[in-house]
Amino acid sequence: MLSILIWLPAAAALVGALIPARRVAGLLALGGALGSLGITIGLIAGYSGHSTRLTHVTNVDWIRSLGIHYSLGLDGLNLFLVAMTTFSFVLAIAAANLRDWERSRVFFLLFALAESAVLGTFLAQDLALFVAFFDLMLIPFYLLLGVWGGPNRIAATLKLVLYTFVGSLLMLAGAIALAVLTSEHTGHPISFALSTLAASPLHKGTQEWIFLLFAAAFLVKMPAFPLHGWMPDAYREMPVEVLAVFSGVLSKVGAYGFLRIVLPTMPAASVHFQTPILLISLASVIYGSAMAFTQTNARLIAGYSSIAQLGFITLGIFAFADQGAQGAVLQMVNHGIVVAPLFLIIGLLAARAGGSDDIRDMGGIATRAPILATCFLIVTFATLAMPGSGNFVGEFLILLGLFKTKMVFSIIAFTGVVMASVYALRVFIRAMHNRVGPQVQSREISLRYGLVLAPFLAAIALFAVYPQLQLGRSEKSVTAAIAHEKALTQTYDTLAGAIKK
Amino acid sequence: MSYLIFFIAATGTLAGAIGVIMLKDPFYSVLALVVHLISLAVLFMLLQAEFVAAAQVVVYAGAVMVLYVFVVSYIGGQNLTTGQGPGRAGTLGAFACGAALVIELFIAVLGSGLKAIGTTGAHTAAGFGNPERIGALFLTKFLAPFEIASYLLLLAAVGAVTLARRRGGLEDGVEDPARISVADFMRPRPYYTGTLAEGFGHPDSLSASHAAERQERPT
Amino acid sequence: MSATTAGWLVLAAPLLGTMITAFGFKLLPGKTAGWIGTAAIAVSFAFAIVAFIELQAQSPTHRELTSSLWSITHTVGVNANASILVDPLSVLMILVVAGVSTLIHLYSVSYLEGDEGYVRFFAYLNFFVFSMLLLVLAGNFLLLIVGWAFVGAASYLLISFWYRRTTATKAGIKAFVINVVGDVGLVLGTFFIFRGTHSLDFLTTFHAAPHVFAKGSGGITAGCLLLLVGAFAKSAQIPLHTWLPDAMEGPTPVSALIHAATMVTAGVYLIARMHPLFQLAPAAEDVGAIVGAVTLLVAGTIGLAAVDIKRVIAYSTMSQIGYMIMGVSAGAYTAGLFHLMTHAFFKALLFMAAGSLIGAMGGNQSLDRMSGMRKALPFTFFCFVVGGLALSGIPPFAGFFSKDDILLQIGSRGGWYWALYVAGYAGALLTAIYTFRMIFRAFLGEPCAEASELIEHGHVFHPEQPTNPANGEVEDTGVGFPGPVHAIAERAAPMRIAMSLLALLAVIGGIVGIPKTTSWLDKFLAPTFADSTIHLHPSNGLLYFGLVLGTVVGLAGIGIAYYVWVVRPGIAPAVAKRFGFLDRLFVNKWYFDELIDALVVRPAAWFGRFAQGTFERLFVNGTLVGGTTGVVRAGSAAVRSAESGFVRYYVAFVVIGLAGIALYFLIST
Amino acid sequence: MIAAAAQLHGPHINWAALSPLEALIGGSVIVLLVGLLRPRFIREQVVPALTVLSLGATIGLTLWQWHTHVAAISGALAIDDLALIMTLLFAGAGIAATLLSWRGLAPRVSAHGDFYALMLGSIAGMFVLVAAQNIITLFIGLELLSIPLYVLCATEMHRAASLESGLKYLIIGSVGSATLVYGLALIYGATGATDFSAIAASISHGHSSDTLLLTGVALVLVGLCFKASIAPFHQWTPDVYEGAPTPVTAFMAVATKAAAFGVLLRVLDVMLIGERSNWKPALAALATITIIVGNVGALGQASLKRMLAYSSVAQAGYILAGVTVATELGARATLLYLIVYLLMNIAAFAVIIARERATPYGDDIDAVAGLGAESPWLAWPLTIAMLALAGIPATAGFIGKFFLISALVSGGYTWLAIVLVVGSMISLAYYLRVIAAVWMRPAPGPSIATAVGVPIIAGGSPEADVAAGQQLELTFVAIVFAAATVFFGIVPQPLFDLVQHSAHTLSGAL
Amino acid sequence: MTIAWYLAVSAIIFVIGAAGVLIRRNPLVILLCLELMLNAANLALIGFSKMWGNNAGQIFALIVMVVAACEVTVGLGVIVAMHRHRLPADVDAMRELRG
Repeated sequence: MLSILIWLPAAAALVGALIPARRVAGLLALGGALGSLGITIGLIAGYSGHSTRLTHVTNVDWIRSLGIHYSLGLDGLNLFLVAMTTFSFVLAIAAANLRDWERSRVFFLLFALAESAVLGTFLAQDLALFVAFFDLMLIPFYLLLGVWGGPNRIAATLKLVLYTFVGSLLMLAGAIALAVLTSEHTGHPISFALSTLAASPLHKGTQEWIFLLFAAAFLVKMPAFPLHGWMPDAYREMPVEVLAVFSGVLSKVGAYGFLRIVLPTMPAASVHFQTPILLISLASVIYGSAMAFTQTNARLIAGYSSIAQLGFITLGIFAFADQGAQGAVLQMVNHGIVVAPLFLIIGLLAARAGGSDDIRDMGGIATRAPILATCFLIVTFATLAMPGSGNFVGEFLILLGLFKTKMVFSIIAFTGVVMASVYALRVFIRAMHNRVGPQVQSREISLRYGLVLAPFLAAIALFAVYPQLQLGRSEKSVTAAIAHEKALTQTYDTLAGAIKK
Repeated sequence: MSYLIFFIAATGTLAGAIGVIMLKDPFYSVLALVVHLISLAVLFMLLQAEFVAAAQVVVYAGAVMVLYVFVVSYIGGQNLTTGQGPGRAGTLGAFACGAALVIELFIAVLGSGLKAIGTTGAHTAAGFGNPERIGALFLTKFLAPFEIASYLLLLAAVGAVTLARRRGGLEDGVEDPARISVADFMRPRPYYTGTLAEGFGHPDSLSASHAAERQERPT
Repeated sequence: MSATTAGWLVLAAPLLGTMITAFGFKLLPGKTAGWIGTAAIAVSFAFAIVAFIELQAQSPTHRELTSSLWSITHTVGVNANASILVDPLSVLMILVVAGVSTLIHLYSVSYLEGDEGYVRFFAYLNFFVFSMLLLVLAGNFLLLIVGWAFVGAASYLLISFWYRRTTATKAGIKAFVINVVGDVGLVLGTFFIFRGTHSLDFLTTFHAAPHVFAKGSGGITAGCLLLLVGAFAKSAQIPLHTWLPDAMEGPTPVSALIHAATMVTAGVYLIARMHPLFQLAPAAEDVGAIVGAVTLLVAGTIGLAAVDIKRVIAYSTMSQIGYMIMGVSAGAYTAGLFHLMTHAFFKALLFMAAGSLIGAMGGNQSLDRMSGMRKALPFTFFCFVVGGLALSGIPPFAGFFSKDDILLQIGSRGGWYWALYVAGYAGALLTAIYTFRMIFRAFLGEPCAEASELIEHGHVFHPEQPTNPANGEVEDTGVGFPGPVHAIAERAAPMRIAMSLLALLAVIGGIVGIPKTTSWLDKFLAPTFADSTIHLHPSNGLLYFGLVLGTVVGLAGIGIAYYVWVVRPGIAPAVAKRFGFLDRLFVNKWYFDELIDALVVRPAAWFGRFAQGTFERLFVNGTLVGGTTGVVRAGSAAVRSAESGFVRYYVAFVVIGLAGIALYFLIST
Repeated sequence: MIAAAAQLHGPHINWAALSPLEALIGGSVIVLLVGLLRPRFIREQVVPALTVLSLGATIGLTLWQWHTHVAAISGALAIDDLALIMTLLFAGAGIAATLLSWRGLAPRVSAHGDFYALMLGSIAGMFVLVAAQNIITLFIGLELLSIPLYVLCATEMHRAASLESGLKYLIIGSVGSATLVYGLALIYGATGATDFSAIAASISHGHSSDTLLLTGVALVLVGLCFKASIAPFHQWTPDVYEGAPTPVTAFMAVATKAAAFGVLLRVLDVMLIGERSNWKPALAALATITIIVGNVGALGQASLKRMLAYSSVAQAGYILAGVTVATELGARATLLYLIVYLLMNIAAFAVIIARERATPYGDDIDAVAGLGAESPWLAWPLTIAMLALAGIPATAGFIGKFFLISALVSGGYTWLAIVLVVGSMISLAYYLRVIAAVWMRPAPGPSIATAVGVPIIAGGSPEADVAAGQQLELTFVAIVFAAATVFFGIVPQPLFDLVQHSAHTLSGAL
Repeated sequence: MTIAWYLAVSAIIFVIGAAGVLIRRNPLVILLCLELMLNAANLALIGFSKMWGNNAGQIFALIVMVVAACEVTVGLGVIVAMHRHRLPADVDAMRELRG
């Protein structure tokens, strides 16, 4: 079942790549993505968050000699991330279908491959498999950026790939070390199954350096301050359709990795590094926001804003409080379904501002495009986590959880909320309002593109009024994921209290 | 007695070796090597390796050196222009690490815990190292190396032929001019072209001969 | 139908109106949208009345009805439903909000005539009313925050309704950001309270609070102070008030609705709603009261100096809300809400009148340009006077009773509250002065050009080239700019109707709370504040003294204004020169903008520039990227230079390596 | 005399076990003789065919002998899983190299027979080397491997570079073998034995840390590391790889390296296992240096062959790390990586050769620019090969690296694993550069495949007439090996089973 | 005469050979130097063979001789080929390949 979910897009696109007709490729890719989306919806409907058990488990030996299994599983943690992935990809591919690409068949093949890889990452229940998908994920994006990207894409690709692969190679080493040392520690034959690894944690000291390796990978992927050096170039050059999913979906993998891999397998280290990680996240929040309201390139504003958003998510995860984790997971999905349309809209704006992403070249676009303006407005409000949007619920929970465990961090983090309102509205106003820019021709969004954006807005609305849809299903798994840490921190606190007395 | 022979032979060996690397003219180097080889053979005799010594003299000082002499005379020991390359410092460095190496080897020999090194060697039965014994070994225990060595000789010969073959293997002149890289033509022909060079032939004669061949070949 | 059902329908009507106008924006011809919007709000008002009746039907002890439709979050201890709380307080609010809104919609039907964004305007306006009603009906903190933010957003949209005016967009973002600061305060306050009570639901929280929080304990005090931050930001109290005057960039009905009658009073509602919590945090209450007092004075002084007529009214709004905040913070809940209601009437009226006046001036708002409008705009003049008298607290107008009620209650608390009492009456004097300064300057004296045009040629003045009154930029009348039509009450029936009704209310509104005779409001709100621990029993002496003092002060103020601006027009500048320092202080609005700019905006901007210009370039790209690559490149160069092509060097490397390894092995023995 | 000869009994020779070697030697002789025939067809078509045939026979016989474990010719050679797997590897590389050079220039310059005979001889040498059981056989095997290669490097005699590389290789190679033989002499001196087992035994009895012995070990290590192109003895590699005819380069890059590591495994894990404690740190240090030097050197190389040469140095470092841990797991990882390495490199070289023949840019990176648009059937193999070399998942390279790292970690060499990872990070920079050229850059000019008639410049490909159409065998090789790379990246279990047993040979010592 | 003496001589010869490779530029002479190194090995082998009293060393020495011969042959072949293509007999001139 899950295998179908993962490989359907790639398969469909592969067929499309082999059929010589040009248009077919895109449509087939779209079809594959739609298929996955359908499956996902079925899964959501079928999933009741009554237990933490994995459902629809697939588990077969992949490399017996290394104890690596091809094992997939679905639970409250990844259910909605998968949904968000399939959803965003469907719409991004649809949007891509509205444009002509040279070598379109390769383009859509890579696009669909990307989807499969991402889905694999989210569903993998075996560390090695996760790592494999995690690395694999990057290749399609590397080519998509490098071949169909902007003028100085080559440099961007190099930066992007070096950064992220440096991270993931470190993680590779960490993963292997984790498995090998665990097997030596327990005396059982080596196995990369997450359940096995989580069952018998290593000594604290060992956990700690392995934790650092993983953290490097995930923080780069997010990206988190100060490891975001690759972000500006990549975001500037990527085709918006690709960028939409890249920023919307891939950035979540890092945060997800923390929840799925790091916290369960390395509790002691996670607790040990709680404060540093929180500091980094806080820095990401503030630095990202500050950058966002000084940038003039719309893509970069969105990019830095997602740095800030990912900072919030990490804060939530490392609050080690139920509310925080729940909020983080909710926020991952929300941010995904908000930032994707944001980038698509930025693409539309650029098209109306003489192809420039710079908000100084925009202005007054709303005059002839009220519908576009409304879409943008809604997305903007969601981006700045306005109460009433799902993002707000997410941020609310995150900060509430953080507030309970680390009050000071929470209070400082609120500055990020304020700054968000500044930069988000700044973009909206500079693009849509004020005097009409020199080479701006304002025209209404096309119907077909509107149909691409509509589902996003619908999803935003849905999560605004009924986030419980996800929260109810994810609660059990999420709380289970941070259970160790909660217990540890509480014992530490009690010990500290005892020592005080 | 053997002391005397040893010292004379050892001196000869070393002197030959130094001569090889010091003498300017390659021809003299070759001769120095011959000296070296012969005195080495004497040392082999002292170590009761008659057959090896004999082989040394016959094969080496005989055959191989002759080959050397031929080649040297063919190429001519042209005195080389001192282009760039390791200058004084380089040479000194070379000698430095050479010295380090030799010291290390001495340490290896002297520092060894083996008592035997201090002796004149094991007492060997008669016929130690005579052709019969060696031959027997070659046909029994060391048959494999022996056979392989013969095969190696064959291949070496083939290789040498391949390299030094008269017409460089360019039989079918499909695209001779192209085959010879332009670099060859851009390089100025040396002022003198000796009969030997003619004998070995160079591109012009090559292409000529091929032209002839092509006419012969029925199309 | 039950009260709660009515409550839900109160919410539904404007939302529906928004939907219709928003989705049908291409189809709605002419003023249809306006009428639809008005109708929606009227319906909502009707349901509000239903709710009122239904509530009264309940026994006084059972007048706190809640109803929830679905659960928004129900996880890890955070349970929030989409639930409303219908009790006297919220019903009073929805009555006021829906009622005033209806009239303002009616007014706008004509006022916005000819504007390219006509439909958009009513969509926004309906959305605002929906948000406001959501705010006051919310049954838990989450929904409250949602409504709180929605009104902020709606206010932003309406302030920068003429979005091609850079001044308007600037004002809009300013208002929004300051409101977000308020939201943050509200959310943080909620966190503090949630930490104690583990509930987001109002009633649960209020019942639990006394048991979990000791009176005056740190947690609850912090929580309430943060709630105050929210209240201040919404209600334009110092120091978070700077957005309100700029908000006058919006169309005048917007100012009337949002920035006079409804949204800005949300802070008052919040404090009243949270009174069980505030009563556990006396410190917070005192802070609120003092800030209110300071605000009412400061705003009054600025009102004296402002020349933009809408800003004058805006500052007076600030100061009036100062009264309310002071009141509810000091425990005079009913009085505060009473003043909230009456203020809604007469301030809306004043704004509408101002709108009409501005229409007559062809969009110009400067008092310096206006004079002698009385003949040109008799009806407007009449409304202005009524509103002004109500504002100045002249009996028997509505403002008189409500304001004096607040001050009475405060005075009756004794102690240092006397200071607030004095401040209150000082403020009353100021109020009277600036109100009538405005009226006299606009309507008395020689008719100005626009006035005479209207009187003689009988048509409203239109500037040949429309400009932005704020900065004089040239404009067209396309979308995003004000339309070509300038409406005045004298010509537009809907405006007249709305204004007359409000004028009526401004006159008789006080009837619900005439002390000693009709204390209907007290009785009505009693159930809500039954649990109040502050019991005030003002003495009759103080009551009568207050009534007299109020009257005297009001009349004195009007007298001063008359003397200065009508009898001896020359002395105003002289006085200004005489007290140059004060004049500058007032004209520059006590330098609050500059202060905030220096303390918040500049540092943030500097940090941003530093981050972008310096840090990003030097550290992130320079050190992290450049540094590592630099090292690698250097290594590469070294390796490749070692690869010199000299075979003898290669051999040398072999020999050296050999020597090294041999050495290692010898050492390792 | 006669009596002596009479009582002389020749050793028993296990012909069956030796059959692969016989196939090789016989094949080379036959090829040599057939190559002397006149008709062009025979020389250009039959001879390569015969070569492939004999290599195929070798493979067949190897499989026939699978799992035999005997000592042939009085213990001079051991036919065991290690040797047999290695033979498969060599033969595979040989077949590939034959196909790659089939219509190439080198065989034509050096009359075809000689060329292929030498190649087969060299393969025979590799067999002897990895099967050797005493130091004499080891030495002769090494020479039998090297000497034909010296010649092969120099075969494109019209190119100065080819001759230069040949001579350089010869000189440095001879220095290396001289060092090796001197070291072997010292070891012989220290132990008095020539058989590995006897040497190991005498080491385990007492004088294990004798200076004589250790110096010998040092010299032997240098001699072998040299063949495996371990820094700082790697410097011949880039020059020789660049100068030699590309098919020969491909052959050397995979086969020679494999042979060197095969014998390293045997020497270290069988003969010198007693010295483990002494040589492990040294090898670890060498591996570190090699990884760094190789990766760093490969950056910014314009010549693809040179880039691959440096990368092969780096890969040698990885493999050496596997040898270093001296555990059975390590040995297995080493073997597996050797196989993977073969697949990836052959694919890459096949494409390079194809472009050499099709474009005027030789092996410069411009030759592959815009390849993705021009001929995807070459572009994808190259891409896959590069990704595999970089160790991207779903390619065999990932599996190989994965296995190596886990072997290192479990062998207590985590820091070396980290070094390996850092090396791979650097390597991305140049592997991806190639991919970028293939997909993201336009073709620099009209390449010959598209527009015939571009003037041939020096160093460029003289085979202008060989257009893409005539490169079927190259495309075939590229695709086959790339496909194998991907296949084993997704279904690697067969490889693991393959190397599973081989290490048992050594495991006795380990 | 103890074996140590022979070994010392062989060590010196080995190093002389190595030094020769380092300082000479004529490939012919370099080949000779390689011969020297191999001969040094031979001397050591034979010395040890005497020391242990078994002939393996001598066998090895003979094999080394064969190998040396092969190297010389091929080496000379290359040199001749280079001369044929007018390449100077100077290893320092062989710098087309570098970097």
